[in-house]
Amino acid sequence: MKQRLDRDIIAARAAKELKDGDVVNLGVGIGTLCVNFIPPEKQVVFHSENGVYAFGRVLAKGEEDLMDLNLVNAGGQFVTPAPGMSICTFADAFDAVRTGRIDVTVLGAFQVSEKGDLANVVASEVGWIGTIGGAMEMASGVKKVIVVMPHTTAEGKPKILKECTFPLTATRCVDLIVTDVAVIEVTEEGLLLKELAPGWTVNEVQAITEPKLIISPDLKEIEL
Amino acid sequence: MKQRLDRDIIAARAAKELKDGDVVNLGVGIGTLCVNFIPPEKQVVFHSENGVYAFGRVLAKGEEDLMDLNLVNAGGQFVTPAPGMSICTFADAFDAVRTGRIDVTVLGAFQVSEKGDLANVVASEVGWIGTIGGAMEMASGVKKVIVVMPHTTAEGKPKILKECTFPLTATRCVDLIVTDVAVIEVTEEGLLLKELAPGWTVNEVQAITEPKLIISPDLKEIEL
Amino acid sequence: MKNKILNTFAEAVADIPHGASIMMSSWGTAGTPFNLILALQDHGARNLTYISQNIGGTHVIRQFPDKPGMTRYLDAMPYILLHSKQIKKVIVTWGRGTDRNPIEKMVNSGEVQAEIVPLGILVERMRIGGAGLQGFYTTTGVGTFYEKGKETKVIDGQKCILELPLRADFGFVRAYKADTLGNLVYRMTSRSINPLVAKASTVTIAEVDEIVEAGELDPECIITPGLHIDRIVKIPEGGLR
Amino acid sequence: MKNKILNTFAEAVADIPHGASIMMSSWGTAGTPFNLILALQDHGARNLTYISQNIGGTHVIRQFPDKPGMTRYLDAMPYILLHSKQIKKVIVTWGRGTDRNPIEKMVNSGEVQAEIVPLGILVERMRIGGAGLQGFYTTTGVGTFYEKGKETKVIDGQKCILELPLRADFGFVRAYKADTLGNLVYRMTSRSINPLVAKASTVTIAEVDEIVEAGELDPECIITPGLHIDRIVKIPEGGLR
Repeated sequence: MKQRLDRDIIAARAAKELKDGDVVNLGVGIGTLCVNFIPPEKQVVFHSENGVYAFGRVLAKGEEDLMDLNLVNAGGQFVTPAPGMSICTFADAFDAVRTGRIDVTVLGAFQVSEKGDLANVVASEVGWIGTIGGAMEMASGVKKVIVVMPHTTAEGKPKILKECTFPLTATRCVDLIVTDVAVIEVTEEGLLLKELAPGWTVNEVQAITEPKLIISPDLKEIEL
Repeated sequence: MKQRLDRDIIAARAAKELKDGDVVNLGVGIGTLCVNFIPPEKQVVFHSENGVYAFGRVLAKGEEDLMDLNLVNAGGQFVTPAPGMSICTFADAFDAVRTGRIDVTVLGAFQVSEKGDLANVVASEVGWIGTIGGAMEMASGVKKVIVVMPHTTAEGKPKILKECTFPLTATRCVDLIVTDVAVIEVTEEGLLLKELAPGWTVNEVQAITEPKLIISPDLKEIEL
Repeated sequence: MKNKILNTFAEAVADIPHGASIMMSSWGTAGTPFNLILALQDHGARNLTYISQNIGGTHVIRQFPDKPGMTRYLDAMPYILLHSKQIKKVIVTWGRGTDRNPIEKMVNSGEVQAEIVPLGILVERMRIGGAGLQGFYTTTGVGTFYEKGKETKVIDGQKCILELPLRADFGFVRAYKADTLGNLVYRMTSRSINPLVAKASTVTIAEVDEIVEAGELDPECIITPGLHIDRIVKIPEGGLR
Repeated sequence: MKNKILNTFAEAVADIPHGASIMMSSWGTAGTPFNLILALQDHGARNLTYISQNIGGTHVIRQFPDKPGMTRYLDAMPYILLHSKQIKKVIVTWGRGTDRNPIEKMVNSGEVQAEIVPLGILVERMRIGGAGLQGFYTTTGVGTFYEKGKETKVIDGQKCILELPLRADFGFVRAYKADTLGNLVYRMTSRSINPLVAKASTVTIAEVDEIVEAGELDPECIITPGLHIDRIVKIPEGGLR
């Protein structure tokens, strides 16, 4: 089995999409790791739907002294404040999401379709009694939606499909997919394969992707 | 022509209805005068729909030094702060009105019907292009609605009618009417005449009131 | 002056009847009214409808099981009301059970009903409940499983879903400071949905770290105006904070 | 870092096209963006839709005609845009003209259209515009002339009126301080509808007394998070404040 990119590399590649001045919402999982890959010359302002604009990094084990029980992100993780932080309610935070004031969201997914449909909520069809969270608003309200995920399921099945089989979070919302083997843009014409993980070929990626990929004329090895 | 109560006396009588701890919204006109007739042992907290809870009295000419261009009531008058004042937006202020968090409103009227319908907004039928303001929300959202007004129009016509002829602000909303000749409660059975201005008789008040008045067994001279 | 200050949480929840609806924040350690939850368990009202983001909120706490005091919070999370069989319905966005939280089992057995709502819709339903409005339209969820069975309407060319307000008979609020008029300030993201709960509840009860005289809080920085608050209890020495 | 700070009001309004919608507060001296109004008059965009509480807001000022500086405010009220024939439609709650304000004449002659909305509905339409929602139901106005021609629906046994969101292409905001991220604080009732305008506008421009570095404002007391603000201009010496 070929080497796949690890979670940090996926996060670093997604973080490259974040531009100076962007307001960004990071989903729990690989998404939250992006904060570690923002170069100092770039100012990215993080927003979280639990009511905080401009916060810093997620605190890890061993940093208990820095943790404030009153300051958490949407994933319930303890975070640091950043200069210019402001606090609001959940309702106010979602106002910003629905009115398009968030530039980018980086979130995980169970499945993405070739039209950019996203499946990443837990409805009863998936298991449990259901867990939706803020994903529906993020996916449909944020200007640019980046999905970060392994290219295939634990069983090796494709997660990029012609049609999602899991319950949809939102339709036609995904702009870019960063996986552990490729970077794929969702375009009007279909899925555009833009970058490959080191050592991977077009055919190898196509083999684990259900829809037919369009190959970018500028196809290259993944760059961080 | 008999002596009628002046604006201050009407306001003082309406103020008697305000209980310790009440949250009160005062309409522009006679309403705002009520603040001058709250005895010191009674704490009444004033709310205004332009986003202020707990403010003091309206400043008058000659008090320019105390005026803050940034602190006005819903009538645009300069007011003083009171201990515990808090500021919010117009939208937040109306949330409190519609959810029944305001105990009493004292406002003026063009007309009141015997069922307690209120007409006090300026729709195009009345003249001008229209001026509605916050009266519709106050009349339908506040727990107790007290109307303060002259008993008759400038032309001597009744303002208390079987049916309002002016556009309605809200239906069946008025609880008490304090005029320059009487205090009248709106009950399920009809209008209950409770108090008379000094020197006025039941017949004299009935003569300038369109609907038939019910006479309270406890009818008395107006008390402040 | 109306006295809103009570001495104990037991008094503050004493009149909550069986069948009442209760709204509160539950986002881990940040802004959850732990002391009122414990008092409600002691009080024992049953057949409650529970409205919050979460039924549990253990995710923060599970990250740092060794953080001092965390076990105390785990034992005061809303799911303890499931263990004491007090809840008949939950309206939340996160319905996931954990080893301590029996929600999955109770829903699957039909003992508890669950209504799972997208988070942005959930908090907006609370907001319009607290605004005294009767419904709103949103495009969130259109084209997804969430639309199923929902009333829809096309507005300005867009298909929208009708959502109804959420209000509760009792609201539990966790704030930082209250003044004697009931004005509240919060701390950081412990603000959470607490200001929404304050407005959307018929009787709102706040647990706070500190009570100050009216006039001591900055008028510009008060988040919840006192008129939304009915009862205030200061968290005593040894209470959860 | 994204620079939101501009040097002049002229630059800040330079791209407002003919036919644009503009939202702002107008409640006398408290919170009206006088300097942006003057800049918009100089700029000259026509066929504007004006959305505010008032078309004028002279009531405060008329009470105290002798207060120093008041004439300066009178000459920067929104109605000056009527004199310069820039407005084709107003959406307000107070439509009353005065000797200085020609709104009555212009509406009666058909030169300007007026939509007069109950104040609570008006500000809630702005709020849901700023919340990215598509409509709401209210019982306000039911049984009155306001109901005429409105779509209604019975919800939970109550007849309700459907109201649609208000958004604007440009929002003029009057705030006290801004930080470099665009976070805003206001002063007393000058807060007014300014935070609603900030959210309900595609391009939001703030005029402020002071600009400070990010981090200098208290995170708990910021009323408008910076992500709603696109342009900031500090009121210069001699500007209206």
